[in-house]
Amino acid sequence: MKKLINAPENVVKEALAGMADAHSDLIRVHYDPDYIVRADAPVQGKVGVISGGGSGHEPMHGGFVGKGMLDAACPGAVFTSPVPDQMLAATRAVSGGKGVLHVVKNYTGDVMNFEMAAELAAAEGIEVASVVTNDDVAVKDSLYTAGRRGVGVTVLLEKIAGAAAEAGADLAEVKRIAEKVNAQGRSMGMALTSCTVPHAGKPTFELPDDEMEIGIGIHGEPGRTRTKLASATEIAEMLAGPILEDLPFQSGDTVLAFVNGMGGTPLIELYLMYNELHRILKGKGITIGRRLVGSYITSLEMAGCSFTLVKLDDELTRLWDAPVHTPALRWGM
Amino acid sequence: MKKLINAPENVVKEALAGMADAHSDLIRVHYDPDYIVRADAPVQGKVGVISGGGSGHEPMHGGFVGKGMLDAACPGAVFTSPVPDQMLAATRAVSGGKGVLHVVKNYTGDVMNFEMAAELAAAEGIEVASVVTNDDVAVKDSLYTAGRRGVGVTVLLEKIAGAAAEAGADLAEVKRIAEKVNAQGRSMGMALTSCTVPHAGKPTFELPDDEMEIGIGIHGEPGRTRTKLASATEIAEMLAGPILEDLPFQSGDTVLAFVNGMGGTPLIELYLMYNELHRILKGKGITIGRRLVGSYITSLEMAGCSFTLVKLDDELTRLWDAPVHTPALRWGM
Amino acid sequence: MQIQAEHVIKFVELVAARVKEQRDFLTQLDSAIGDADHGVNLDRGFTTVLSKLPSVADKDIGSILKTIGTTLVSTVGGASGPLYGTAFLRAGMATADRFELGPDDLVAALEAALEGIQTRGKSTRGEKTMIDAIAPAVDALKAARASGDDLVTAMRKAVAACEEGVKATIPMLATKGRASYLGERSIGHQDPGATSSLLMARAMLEIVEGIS
Amino acid sequence: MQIQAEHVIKFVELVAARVKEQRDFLTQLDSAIGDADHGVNLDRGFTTVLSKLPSVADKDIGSILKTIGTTLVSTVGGASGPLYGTAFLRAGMATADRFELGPDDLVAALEAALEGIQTRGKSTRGEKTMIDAIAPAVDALKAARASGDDLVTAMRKAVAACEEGVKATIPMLATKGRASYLGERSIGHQDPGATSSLLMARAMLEIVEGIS
Ligand SMILES: Nc1ncnc2c1ncn2[C@@H]1O[C@H](COP(=O)(O)OP(=O)(O)O)[C@@H](O)[C@H]1O
Ligand SMILES: Nc1ncnc2c1ncn2[C@@H]1O[C@H](COP(=O)(O)OP(=O)(O)O)[C@@H](O)[C@H]1O
Ligand SMILES: [Mg+2]
Ligand SMILES: [Mg+2]
Ligand SMILES: [Mg+2]
Ligand SMILES: [Mg+2]
Repeated sequence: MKKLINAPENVVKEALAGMADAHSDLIRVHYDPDYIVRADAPVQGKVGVISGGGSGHEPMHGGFVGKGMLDAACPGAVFTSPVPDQMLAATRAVSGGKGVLHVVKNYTGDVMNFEMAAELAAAEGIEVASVVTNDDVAVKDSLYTAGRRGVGVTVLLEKIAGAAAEAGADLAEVKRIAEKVNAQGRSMGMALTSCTVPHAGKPTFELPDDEMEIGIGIHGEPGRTRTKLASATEIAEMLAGPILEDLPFQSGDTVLAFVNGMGGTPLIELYLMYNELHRILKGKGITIGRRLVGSYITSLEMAGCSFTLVKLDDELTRLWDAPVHTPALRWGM
Repeated sequence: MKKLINAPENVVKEALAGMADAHSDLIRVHYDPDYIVRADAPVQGKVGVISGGGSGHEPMHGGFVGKGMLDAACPGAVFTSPVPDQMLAATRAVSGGKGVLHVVKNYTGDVMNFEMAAELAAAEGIEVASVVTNDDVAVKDSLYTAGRRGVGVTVLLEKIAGAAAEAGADLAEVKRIAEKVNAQGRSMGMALTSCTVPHAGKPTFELPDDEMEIGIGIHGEPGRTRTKLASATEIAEMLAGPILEDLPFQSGDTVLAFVNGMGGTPLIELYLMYNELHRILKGKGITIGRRLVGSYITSLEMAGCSFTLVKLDDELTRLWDAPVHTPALRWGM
Repeated sequence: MQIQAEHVIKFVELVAARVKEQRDFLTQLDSAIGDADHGVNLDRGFTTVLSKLPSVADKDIGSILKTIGTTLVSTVGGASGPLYGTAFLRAGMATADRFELGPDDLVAALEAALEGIQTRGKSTRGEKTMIDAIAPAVDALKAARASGDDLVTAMRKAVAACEEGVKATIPMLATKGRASYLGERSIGHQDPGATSSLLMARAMLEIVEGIS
Repeated sequence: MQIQAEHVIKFVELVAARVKEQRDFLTQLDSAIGDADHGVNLDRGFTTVLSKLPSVADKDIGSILKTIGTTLVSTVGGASGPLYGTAFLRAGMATADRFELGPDDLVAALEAALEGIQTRGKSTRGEKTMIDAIAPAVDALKAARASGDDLVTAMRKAVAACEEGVKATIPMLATKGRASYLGERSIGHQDPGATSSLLMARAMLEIVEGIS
């Protein structure tokens, strides 16, 4: 296992300490229970927006704490949902009297832990609403299963819902907007290599030199299919095709396009993939109104990428453009 | 070779096309000769600041073109210095009547190609000054050798000199400031894995599972020594030690600390390494006044990191804080 | 035969030891159809539970079980944290203020635990989860008791059923938990949560055998 | 024996073909002590040169060589682009307006080329670069001519010296170019640029042998 770490069990805490010092103007880190919170929390009269999940997806979520995005983030152990204690403490820390929105990725663990925290917070008199992201079209959906995973849409939703909260929207309104982003967003990802969970010490899966995984999750879960390596053009089709069909996205639509790196993918490849996505969408009469290219929701050092598309309207575009100032996303201030 | 690419010979052009579309508000891309230029170039009455080098180090340099940083960047083939035609065309494109500064990393190829371009530009009546970065303490320096490589300081210098140019400084002044950053900056890097040049198709060097390279360059050049894997704490000492001794940095100094990922390193590890660096500097009575943590000067998908320290004074701090708006670095606007 | 608070504590100590032994194996099972953390998660949780035990050693069984449950909820995370945590909490509620349990009290506590998992997980049998190990075990235990078996015999039958249940997860298509994302590819792998449940069932049998 | 424009063109075509054949080998040498691009760089450059040749086929030797030089400068990049580019440019200046060259004109052109490389590269012998292949070759060529050898014989001696020069780079400590960053670790590896220079020297010998 080749990693820049000390003992596996200290990875999360040591990285948090680094974040705390590197971004002391924006965030504070609380330990035991662990959470990252806006330096000026709680902001009175503002809906608090919090999220959380396993670590190993950096900058998500901690890197999105700051003005115009998240009020707090709860980092679990690597790839493991955080525990209710963290979410409850974070909920209290950001509660400014207008309620708190929990942004939850649809994984059984995340959903259950956030549910328990929401029950406890409600018992303390804090109004909590939840939105669950489930945008991964690689997973077959059905009423009888755990449903789809929450992936790339989560980042975009946190930005957009965060902007709504910052602008003073009430809890129902922030939740409505968050649900709209999720409803209008779809994602799919792929991996060229596996990742290694520090505690496990060896790659989660073995991928031969000439194969890749299509429809991968962000936890080194195996994907939809394993296939021979293909060109960037072919991979882009494999990812964009199922996304476009699913919503479906149509000619005339304007989208927010997000090309995301899985952690071990160099930026030059992400721009190349963005070029492929751009070409595909153009061919279908779909306009890229806004875009984000970079490694924002990662899977440790996994090489690979994901595409996310969210159908834009004026409201979402305006909220996307609103100023944001966090460790990982910043514009307008 | 596992990469998100099509034909190796098209990687640079296809990635440029992606950048051009993703950042059309900030930059324009010119092909044959290839260069990336600020959308509003040439800015009349402003010193033009350009840089360039082999591709494969993204976001450097193209990602630093925009307001408050570079006016143009010349991307060569992967890990290969660009050619004088590119630098000459870029110099013309950014020439606003106050001269042009060439920011050159100290590699024989880069130096010679920029030199030829500067001769040609001068022949056309454009005033050109050059600054050569050579901050890599891993390389033993001597009057009789090619000297040290330009690495991490280049990024910080481009930001700071770019801010001076944006604020209206003349060519001599921009050059003075650039040289100050280089003189006060030192770097050292390490690799956990090799990278693979697309055209070569296989890793530049073989690194056994239990070894790492210390003192690596940014082109997959082998480093100073190969040694057994070590903990983050030990690696941080191996990098920070030679940097601190070299300038030397002293108790009471305030520094700009830059923890850089080599392309395949996840952000969680960079924050963890930043935490180590912070601890070391604190122990020596050195204050981190400003910092940058992320993958900004990379070596394709290489896993590893580098540290760069620049001794700060009021002038450099002010210029670092000045607004910047480029694809990869943005604040204050 | 009566079960005392000390037996509950011995049981949890044994589970903690077994989890540590089986940590890598459980994590490996979770690599195949999950995210390679099940053993690590449980080990973190039960290690913390061990450190809490001294403070509740003189408490009633219900309090001990509730402390174990809240500790698991607070430290395990993932899916198994809330599920096993809820199981211990519910068992604790079923045994509130009790310093001794008879065989049928134990059965009732286990039934409450299973129900807790099903409610929290919104899941049922046949979805390739820990329920496919626990539910057949509880069924077998009840049936054996109803037919007059003593607790040890009944518990042996329960562990046998549990083993069958774990094996039965192999050919199943997962519809809940992380393995469900794999669809057809989840078939052919043993569920990690079912496997850790079997580990607990075996530990319980060992303790019960020790009492008699 | 006279060298005509067509021979220069044949020479460059032969170099382009050999560079393509040896591309991976040159790149591999550059992996060991450089950045794994020397073969790729030269191949890109000489492939473009080939496409430019038709447009200068009827020009004088000086113009042909200058076109080759500027094309190399414009397409190779790295260290070898300006170096080989300057070499051809200087050789072109030494042969301006000439449609035929005698043996001593060729020697003069090669001397000019070497000087160009040294000036551009601020380098000299013994630094583990292409100069360690070219300089001994030029020396041997001059010495052979001075002792009365015909061009073919002299060129054979030059190629032999060039081969020795390439071998001699192996134990050298690099002080210029990318290999210098390696310090002591550069010892034991053959210089890629010296190797490509030998390839060109051999091509030149082949052409000269073909003329006589
Ligand atoms: N909805 C559910 N109901 C019951 N058990 C479940 C459910 N979801 C997951 N599980 C169990 O949890 C186990 C995985 O636990 P663990 O790896 O610790 O959590 P995570 O999946 O969050 O990483 C699965 O093997 C399965 O037995
Ligand atoms: N200063 C110099 N003078 C002469 N030759 C040099 C010098 N620097 C480098 N070289 C030659 O250039 C070769 C490397 O060329 P190439 O790989 O194309 O460029 P780069 O080193 O920029 O990647 C070296 O093997 C060496 O022979
Ligand atoms: Mg997990
Ligand atoms: Mg090169
Ligand atoms: Mg798991
Ligand atoms: Mg090279």
